[in-house]
Amino acid sequence: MRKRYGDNLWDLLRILAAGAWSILVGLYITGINLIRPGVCERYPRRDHRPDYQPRPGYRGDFALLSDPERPGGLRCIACLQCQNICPDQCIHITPEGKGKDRHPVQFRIDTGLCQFCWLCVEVCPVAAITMTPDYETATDQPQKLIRDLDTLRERGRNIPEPQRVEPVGCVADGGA
Amino acid sequence: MLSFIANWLRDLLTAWFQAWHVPLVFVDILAWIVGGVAILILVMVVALVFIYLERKISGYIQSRLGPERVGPWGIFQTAMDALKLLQKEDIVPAGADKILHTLGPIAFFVVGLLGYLVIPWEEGGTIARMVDAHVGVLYVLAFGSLSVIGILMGGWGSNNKWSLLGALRGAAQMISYEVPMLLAVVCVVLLAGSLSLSTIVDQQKTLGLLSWNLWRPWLWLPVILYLIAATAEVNRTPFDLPEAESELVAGYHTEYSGMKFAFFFLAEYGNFFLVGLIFSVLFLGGWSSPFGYPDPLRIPGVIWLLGKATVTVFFLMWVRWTLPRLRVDQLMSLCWKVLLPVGFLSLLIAGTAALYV
Amino acid sequence: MTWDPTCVTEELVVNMGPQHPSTHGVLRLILRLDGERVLEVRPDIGFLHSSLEKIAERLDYRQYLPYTDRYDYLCAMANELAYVRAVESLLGVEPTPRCQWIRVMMAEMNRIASHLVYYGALGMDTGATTVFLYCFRERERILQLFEDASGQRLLYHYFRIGGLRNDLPPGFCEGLRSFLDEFPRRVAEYDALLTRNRIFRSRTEGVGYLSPEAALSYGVTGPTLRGSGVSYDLRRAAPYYVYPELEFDVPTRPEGDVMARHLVRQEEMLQSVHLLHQCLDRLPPGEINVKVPRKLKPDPGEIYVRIESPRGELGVYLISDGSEKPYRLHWRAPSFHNLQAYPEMCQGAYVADLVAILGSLDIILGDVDR
Amino acid sequence: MSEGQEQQIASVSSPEPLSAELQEIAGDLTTGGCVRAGRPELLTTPENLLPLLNRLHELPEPYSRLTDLCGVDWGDRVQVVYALCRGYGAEMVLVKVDLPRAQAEVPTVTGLWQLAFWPEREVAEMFGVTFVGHPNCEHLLLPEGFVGYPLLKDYEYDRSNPLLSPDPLREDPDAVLGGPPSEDETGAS
Repeated sequence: MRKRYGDNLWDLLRILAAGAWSILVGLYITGINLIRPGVCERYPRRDHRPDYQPRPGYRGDFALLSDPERPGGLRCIACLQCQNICPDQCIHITPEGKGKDRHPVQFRIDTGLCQFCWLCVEVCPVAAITMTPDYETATDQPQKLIRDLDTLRERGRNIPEPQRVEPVGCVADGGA
Repeated sequence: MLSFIANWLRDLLTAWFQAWHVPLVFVDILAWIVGGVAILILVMVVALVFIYLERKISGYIQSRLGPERVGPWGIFQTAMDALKLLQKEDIVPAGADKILHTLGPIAFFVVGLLGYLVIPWEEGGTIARMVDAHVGVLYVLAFGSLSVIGILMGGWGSNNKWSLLGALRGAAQMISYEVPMLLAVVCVVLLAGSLSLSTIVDQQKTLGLLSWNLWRPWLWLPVILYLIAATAEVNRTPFDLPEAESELVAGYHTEYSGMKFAFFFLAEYGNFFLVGLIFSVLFLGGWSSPFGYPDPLRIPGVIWLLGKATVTVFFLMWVRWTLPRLRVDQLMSLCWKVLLPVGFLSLLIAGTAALYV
Repeated sequence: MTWDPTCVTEELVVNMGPQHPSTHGVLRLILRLDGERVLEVRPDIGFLHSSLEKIAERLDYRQYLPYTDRYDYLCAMANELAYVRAVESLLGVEPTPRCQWIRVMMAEMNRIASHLVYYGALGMDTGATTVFLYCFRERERILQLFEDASGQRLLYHYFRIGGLRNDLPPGFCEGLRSFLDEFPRRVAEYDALLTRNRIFRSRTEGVGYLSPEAALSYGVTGPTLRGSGVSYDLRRAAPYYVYPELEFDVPTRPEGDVMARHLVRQEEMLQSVHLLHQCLDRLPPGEINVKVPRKLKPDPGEIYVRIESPRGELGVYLISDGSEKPYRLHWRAPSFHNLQAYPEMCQGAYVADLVAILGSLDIILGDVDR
Repeated sequence: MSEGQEQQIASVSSPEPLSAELQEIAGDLTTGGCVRAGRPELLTTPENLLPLLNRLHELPEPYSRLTDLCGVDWGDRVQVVYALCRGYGAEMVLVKVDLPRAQAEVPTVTGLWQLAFWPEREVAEMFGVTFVGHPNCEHLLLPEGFVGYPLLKDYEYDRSNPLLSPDPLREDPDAVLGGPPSEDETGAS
């Protein structure tokens, strides 16, 4: 199956000429790209570009939205739906109170386990939990990956409107 | 300019040594040491600069940015990388031949440096002048082919199968491509009638750009031949088989880290630049100005030489980031079945030209 | 060539991987070499085994969906499509027309993105590093569109059982159209830079031959099978969603070598562009979601769903016992079966060919090991 | 419209009787069979497996292509499922073999299709099925020396198994991290 070079002189010359031409074409293409402006941009590190926003809808770090009227200052009613649906079981909520006063006293999300699947945001009946566009979550210490109630509350304070997409099929009513 | 400084230094030293009644032979020894150190520094700087350039150029070719974090436009990136390599632990794999493992990069590096001794930096500015006057071309080729020993030492001494494969590939490749490279250079030697690099440059200096060997049609085949063979000699894509990273991890320097790896890396770029230098000397008029002799712009010859070598190196970098790699059997058949006959053919053409043109 | 009987050569047994630059993940190949010649290749897999099938038995239908992204991470949309289609079939739910069109669109975009990675990686394997970055440049535009739509760039979790996470965002269609207009020109550029390059051709032509009979016996599917001259594409053979209404070719090449598989994938990217143009032209308005119960409890039963993923036939065998969790979920992973044919292709190859052949198989170790 | 799309929407839980063609050629070798969502399923015994597969192979339009092989644990029995396709088409039949848990043995089909080598090894290590005649049935995905059959329903995750190194952070985060994180340790906003 293998091509054998040099079986006959004319073939060899033809192959050499075609090969040289293909190499020149390749050089032309890379040359053009050398002159063309690059498409990469510098990684938007927070300390370099604090105003950089990822594309809209990006699923980043978590936040709990605030509601000053409610106990704990949060919208969250500690219904544990997010904790239950989380495929990675990375949400741990300690609820307190009954009925309308029910609120979380601890709300821990281990973002090291989280796969940012958005199911918890989708399932929340009061749109209390959301994902911010914050993309710089890398750290060298695993305990820094755990978000607790205060961190989440602090983040949520800066978000005026819940970042939510339109309702989706799987949270429609009906069924058991 | 260089020879002016050198002569001035030499006169100064001679005067001092005479004043202090030191035998004058020490002046020569000192001059050799200074020359050697200068070359060492030059190679270091050149390697750093060209590693940076390579990264930047490859970045631009690939629509990227290249290094740009350390310093403005990232110019300190390679220096920082070198520092990082200095700090790194020197790991010798278990079962490795420690002596060979250590000697490999050193041999590779030293041999890479030696070629610089006979480069005519400017008119009369060669460090090993006597060597160059007689056998400069031979010397360069001889030491160029010695670098295979460093590769073999490193590859064998690492006690790693990938390294061994890489080293054997390297040996086969560098010895094979020595032949077409030699044939290409012999064509130039035939026309110049001298084995001295300085004479070859002298022959191309009179009309500046126009008298370059590059423009002589009977030397076009050697030009292509030399570029191909020299790329293979310095193991760069499309001939980077000894270190083919997608096949052999990193080839003969798989097991190297820290300073030893840095030696391999620096020497590789040192060799690479040497190829550029020799190409400029052989075909691009070396230190001579492209605008005629003497230089109407009064730019020192060494600048012209470095500039021409840089252009050559840039071209080879461009080629590197364009082409895929050959396979080992294709590499050999290219050498022995294509380049060697072409080399003889070009020798015939150049010989005829030397007789009748 | 004369053979010196006193010269004794030794066979070399080399471990290629699990950490090796071009095994495309954590694949270990045990090689027996005679110099540069390969005598035997034995793939050793399982380094990325993540018990995906067992995880499914512990999660409910909805929770498992994000995991499907993780298993063949270069074509997450195709995995989601297969899984969602299986669950919807179990539930007896049919997605709305718009949803079907969007799903097909996403799957085709993901096919382009996946093939681009393949294309660049094959260039990388043969030593041409630049085309890899060019491919990633184009792939980036698809990923940005995915990010706009789903919020993530690689592991989308965009499909939902009964619909989609959200409708297409504003500007999506325009962005896709401008990409589609430009992309064929880029493919021509790659073609000139890599495919027509003499060195690349000599590295790939006649290398890694797989006969159609062997391909069928090994269960090789996808572009690898079509590179052996068998025109088998599930989008044609068992069309799903809106594929029957779409017009496209199934490119095949008879040569069965690395170059044939390469050309098939190159042509497939252009066919996907063609498909996407049709999708954009005919995308119907309307709802994207159908109502499904909050607790998904399909009746006991089973379903075997197959789709054409960029790597080949992707099958989901899903058994329900009437509870909230799948009773058994089995993935028919295309890379798993394609990789099995690898030793067959490597007969008489050089070390350098191994890498090119592996690249042309386009395996994803997450897909092989599951 | 061909087999793939069509009847999957039709209920998968209500099987229909087999077609006459399949009933005729496979009837005596099967212990049961039905058509579910347009896809025939044949249930057979280990002894009858190879004859049945051969017979399917000898049809005028043969089911000659094995595309998939997997196992299912039904609690009391283990089932090996062979998915066969017809020619170059996509028409598919599932052949299922029921094996007792205690002695799960089935003849290998590696002699018929090269495809079966790896999937059979996978089923063997995941379900404890012995494929009689398989040339090399060692562990494929799991590490060597692995004990247990993970895809069986009663498989217990063995924490003492050194081959299964659990993630300590996940097992007991407080022990690793030293209690709940304090204010300044949690991620910066």
